Amino acid sequence: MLNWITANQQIIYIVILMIFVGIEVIGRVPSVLHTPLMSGANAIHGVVIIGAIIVMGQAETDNFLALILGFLAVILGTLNVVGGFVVTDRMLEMFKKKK
Amino acid sequence: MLNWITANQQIIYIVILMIFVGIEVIGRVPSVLHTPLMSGANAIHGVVIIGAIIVMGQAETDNFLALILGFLAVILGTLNVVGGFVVTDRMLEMFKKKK
Amino acid sequence: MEINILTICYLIGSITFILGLKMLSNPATARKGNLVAAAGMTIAILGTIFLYTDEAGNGLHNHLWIFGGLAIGGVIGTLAAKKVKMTAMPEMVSLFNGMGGACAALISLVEFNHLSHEIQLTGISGGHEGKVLIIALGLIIGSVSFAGSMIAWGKLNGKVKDFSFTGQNILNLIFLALALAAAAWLVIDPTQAYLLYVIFVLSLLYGVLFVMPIGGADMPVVISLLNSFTGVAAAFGGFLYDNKVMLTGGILVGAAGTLLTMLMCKAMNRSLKNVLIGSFGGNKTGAAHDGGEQGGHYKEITLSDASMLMSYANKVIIVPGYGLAVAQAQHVCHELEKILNEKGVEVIYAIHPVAGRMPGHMNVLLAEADVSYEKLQEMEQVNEEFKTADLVLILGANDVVNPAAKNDPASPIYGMPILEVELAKNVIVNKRSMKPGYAGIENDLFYRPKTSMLFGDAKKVLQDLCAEIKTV
Amino acid sequence: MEINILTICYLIGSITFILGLKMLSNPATARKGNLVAAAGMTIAILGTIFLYTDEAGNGLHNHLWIFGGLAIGGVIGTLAAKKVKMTAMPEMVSLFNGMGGACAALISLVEFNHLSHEIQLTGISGGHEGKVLIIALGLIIGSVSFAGSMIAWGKLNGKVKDFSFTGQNILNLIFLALALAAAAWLVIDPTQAYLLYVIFVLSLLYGVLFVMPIGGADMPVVISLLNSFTGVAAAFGGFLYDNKVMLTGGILVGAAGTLLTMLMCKAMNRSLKNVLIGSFGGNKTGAAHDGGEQGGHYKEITLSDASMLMSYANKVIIVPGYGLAVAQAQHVCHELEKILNEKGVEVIYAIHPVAGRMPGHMNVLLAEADVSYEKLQEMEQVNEEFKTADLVLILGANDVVNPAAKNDPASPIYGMPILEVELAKNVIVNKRSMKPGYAGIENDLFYRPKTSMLFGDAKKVLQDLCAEIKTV
Ligand SMILES: NC(=O)c1ccc[n+]([C@@H]2O[C@H](COP(=O)([O-])OP(=O)(O)OC[C@H]3O[C@@H](n4cnc5c(N)ncnc54)[C@H](OP(=O)(O)O)[C@@H]3O)[C@@H](O)[C@H]2O)c1
Ligand SMILES: NC(=O)c1ccc[n+]([C@@H]2O[C@H](COP(=O)([O-])OP(=O)(O)OC[C@H]3O[C@@H](n4cnc5c(N)ncnc54)[C@H](OP(=O)(O)O)[C@@H]3O)[C@@H](O)[C@H]2O)c1
Repeated sequence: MLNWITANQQIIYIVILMIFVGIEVIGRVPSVLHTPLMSGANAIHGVVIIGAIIVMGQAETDNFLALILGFLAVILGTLNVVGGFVVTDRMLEMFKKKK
Repeated sequence: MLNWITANQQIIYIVILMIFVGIEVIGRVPSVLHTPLMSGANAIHGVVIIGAIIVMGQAETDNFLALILGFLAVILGTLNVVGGFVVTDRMLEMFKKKK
Repeated sequence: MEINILTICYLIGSITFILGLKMLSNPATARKGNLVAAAGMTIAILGTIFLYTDEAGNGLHNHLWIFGGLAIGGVIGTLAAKKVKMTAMPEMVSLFNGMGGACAALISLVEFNHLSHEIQLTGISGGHEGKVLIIALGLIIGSVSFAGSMIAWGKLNGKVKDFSFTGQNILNLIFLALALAAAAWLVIDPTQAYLLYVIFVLSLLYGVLFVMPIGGADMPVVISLLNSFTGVAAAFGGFLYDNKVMLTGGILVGAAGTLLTMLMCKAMNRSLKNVLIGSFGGNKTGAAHDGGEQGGHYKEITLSDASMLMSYANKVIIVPGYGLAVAQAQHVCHELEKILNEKGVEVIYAIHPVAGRMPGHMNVLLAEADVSYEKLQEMEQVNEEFKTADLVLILGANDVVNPAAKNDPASPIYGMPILEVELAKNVIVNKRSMKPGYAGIENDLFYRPKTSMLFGDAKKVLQDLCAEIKTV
Repeated sequence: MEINILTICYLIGSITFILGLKMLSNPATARKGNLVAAAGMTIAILGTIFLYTDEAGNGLHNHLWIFGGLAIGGVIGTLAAKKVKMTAMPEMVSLFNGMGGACAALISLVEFNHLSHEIQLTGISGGHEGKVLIIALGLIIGSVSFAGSMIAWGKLNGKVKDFSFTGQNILNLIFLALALAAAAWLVIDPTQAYLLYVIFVLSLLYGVLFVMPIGGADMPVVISLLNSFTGVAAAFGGFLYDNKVMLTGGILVGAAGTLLTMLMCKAMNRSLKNVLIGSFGGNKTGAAHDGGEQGGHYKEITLSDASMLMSYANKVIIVPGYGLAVAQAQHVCHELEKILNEKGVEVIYAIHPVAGRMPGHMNVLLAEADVSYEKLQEMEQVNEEFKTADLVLILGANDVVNPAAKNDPASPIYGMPILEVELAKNVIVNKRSMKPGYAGIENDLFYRPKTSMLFGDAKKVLQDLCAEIKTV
């Protein structure tokens, strides 16, 4: 356990700093932006798609379980990413000042 | 150069994230706290003392140049740290509400 | 070489996510922020497809499958997001969030299969603890997020009803504990592959039961929480592949999502715990007595009197609330505004931050009806303006104008800032009955001398009002 | 084992630095934040002394020297910080900052010596590029910070005068370029040890010349900038020893210090570039014509009239400025406040964010004289209160009440928010002459019908006022 901490100290730093950044960066958000912000963050965690792509791209061409699950994962991940960004954009479109 | 980036990507992440943290964390400071904040940050960079301690602690006992410069570095670093925190505390003492 | 460029792509991705989120939290830059994050995501995805290599230096294959999946997901995602009605957007977000959770869970399933193979081939079952742990945790949190989001989605579009029984919380905790125990066992003995499916099923059950008892109105908070769960699931993927952009993106959303969840609760003057395991201190049914019981006296106003008052006012402030959304009366409301404008009456809207059932609900609703953004005023500003108004028209709002939040320390909503409609000369309240709103509490405002009630469904009443005013 | 605990110590150190800085930027938690950071620093230092081991597993020796150094530095530092007068604190900060820079520079010198030895012994001069580069850059920035801070310190306590000549900026850049060139050469051929001293001297020169031409009043900004330089120097130390707490602490201060520098400039409505290479667009002398030239008409008021006005007022608002600090009149000012209070006159202070010559200058000054914190009002609040005041007494303030900031787009201070003293019934201005203040521009306020001038040194005038009012 202790050895693990030293071996992975850089990752630990990255995680902790990222938590600080995540908290600080949205600390000043006005409440009317809560929903678009949630939606935007939702799109960002769609980055999990990268894992799906790796799974898919490494699957042996005869391993049907991996191929099918991986394919599904790519589709779902893409839905998350693309749908997330598009829906956020649509929400925010309504907040722009019409001049 | 490119290889260096991959080899050191974790450090690069830490540096970049730390920059974000540094900026976000003080973004909301009211102007009356500018001076104490500067002073507190001044004390924090006194962390350079750790380098001085390592220099000192690794100097061969017959290397007088290293010993003397290291000793000086420890003194100066301590001045920075201790003086920095004490002076900040004194400044802030004056901002507390007297009730 | 390629791997170095990929590192840079990922670095760019991580930075755009941070910048994007930062920009998203400021009205002036929000839309650009979304695009910035999307651009970073594109770079990270394309980089992965073309530049990724495993330790042995092999690139990815199955490009056809990958692009096929991207195309299908992309088209469906775009269409769904473009077609959805403005007011159904939270449902959509919940659905997309569930997809992300499912994606994480599937990755865990496939990766464990790989690992099982390896273990069978080499016969060595030790030394995989870290990897198995990450896979199992990723599976748990991904599945919970998926199942929970689906239920939240069902609740928001009315397909799933609230459902709870005594001891449900305890049962939930047991499911979660069992899933964690199974994960621990699997770490110790990774040859027991079936345990993975046990974990999967238990986690799905936990996700369903966790969201089931929570009231539909609290779903935005729940979705935000599940959103941060999916972020953590993505971060586990980052650990698994030692992939920095997944790791940082996931943690970023995990942290920001958690804070956002708490900010949302704070805006409603409630605690997260209160949202998750009890509705307003658990006394919702107790406090929700019918109108009239209070024994107070309220005044009604006729349609024609109301239209008179409006036509001859200089300034009318409209306070929209949840009832306006339910009645889908935003278009007629805009209609009324235009008719009054033609008569020379100034009309503005007073937007309370938690009016409706999701943050920004009223903004979204009125924007759909093309109400101009300048006419929407936020609480702080408009509270200064009420004293200059001749008439306040409250359309299906209740809690957000309840003076108990200011006067009655015993009230569950005490401390929430409200719209101070009583500063105006007259107040007309439109709702269907004397029933309470979301918080389930009486509203003294309805019994005040300045206030007159105009009962009926918001859409119907507004249509009649429009007709009447035209004839004045 | 020990190394693992040390890792945790460093992790704690880094986190406390972040939390400390965060708390320092909020008035309610600032003092605790300072202590939190100090605690983390203590843990990191003690951890290093007792737990540090090099790659070969050897701990540190020379403990006597180390503790000796810590004791000496600690005692001197504490005494200096405790003894210094409140108003001399910025000087002190500058001095301490210089010590940190010097410390970083010394580390570079010693470490390069080590490296030289190694190269001599092994005869291999390649493969050290990274380390040499870090050492050289650390030396440059540490020395610049040290030299610059010393000059800033000298300017603030009046020992060093402003000094500039044409082409100075270009000469500066040449020094810096030479230092960088020498560093590059050293990286290529690390056997040329003498180059290190060339770099050292050039950097010191650059530091001196960089700060020399900048006006004494701008020193707080310069110190803040040098502060962030020292942070970066500490970060280079972190790279050198692969030490995370030095790295993160240094970068944190480097980033926060840079932002703080810009915030300070913004509060004065200037750009950083403008502070560093030109005084108010370089036309300081041009704009600083003497009073009277404007040809306007100003009213004087006698001491006895002024004391009358004050004694019979209901509410007096005092606007302190740089002149009050120069005259060291804070104690008499508090005295006057007490005398007026006894006569039933309400007295409050209006604090402009950039009154004086450092942020918080007036707070510090008045706190020294024991003025209660509640009587100090910040600009936004007090601007609402001026209209309720019978009299505003301006003591050695000028730019912060200059209406040109609001009315005259051509003015160099246009856009800076000011104290709107003209909303009060009467305004009395105390200063020694009609000369302009820091920005070097005329002030129309002095010529307005509501304004009367009360010339003289602030301390003297206040003493006389006190004496007069007692007799009323
Ligand atoms: N915005 C958010 O993020 C969010 C999220 C979750 C919860 N909340 C909570 O939701 C509440 C929002 O307050 P609010 O004032 O907007 O709504 P509310 O307090 O829930 O009151 C809505 C009122 O609308 C009336 N109504 C319902 N259907 C109607 C129809 N068809 N026509 C006319 N009136 C109708 C209801 O009375 P009748 O039944 O008598 O018609 C009800 O009293 C707050 O308590 C807030 O904390 C907000
Ligand atoms: N606070 C900061 O962080 C900071 C830092 C750097 C610069 N600044 C700048 O400094 C300025 C501060 O404005 P301010 O209104 O406080 O000061 P100011 O505009 O500099 O004016 C000070 C006035 O005090 C008078 N004075 C000097 N000695 C005096 C004495 N012994 N007794 C009485 N009066 C005396 C001077 O006039 P006479 O010569 O006629 O007496 C002068 O006009 C702003 O321009 C700000 O941007 C602020």
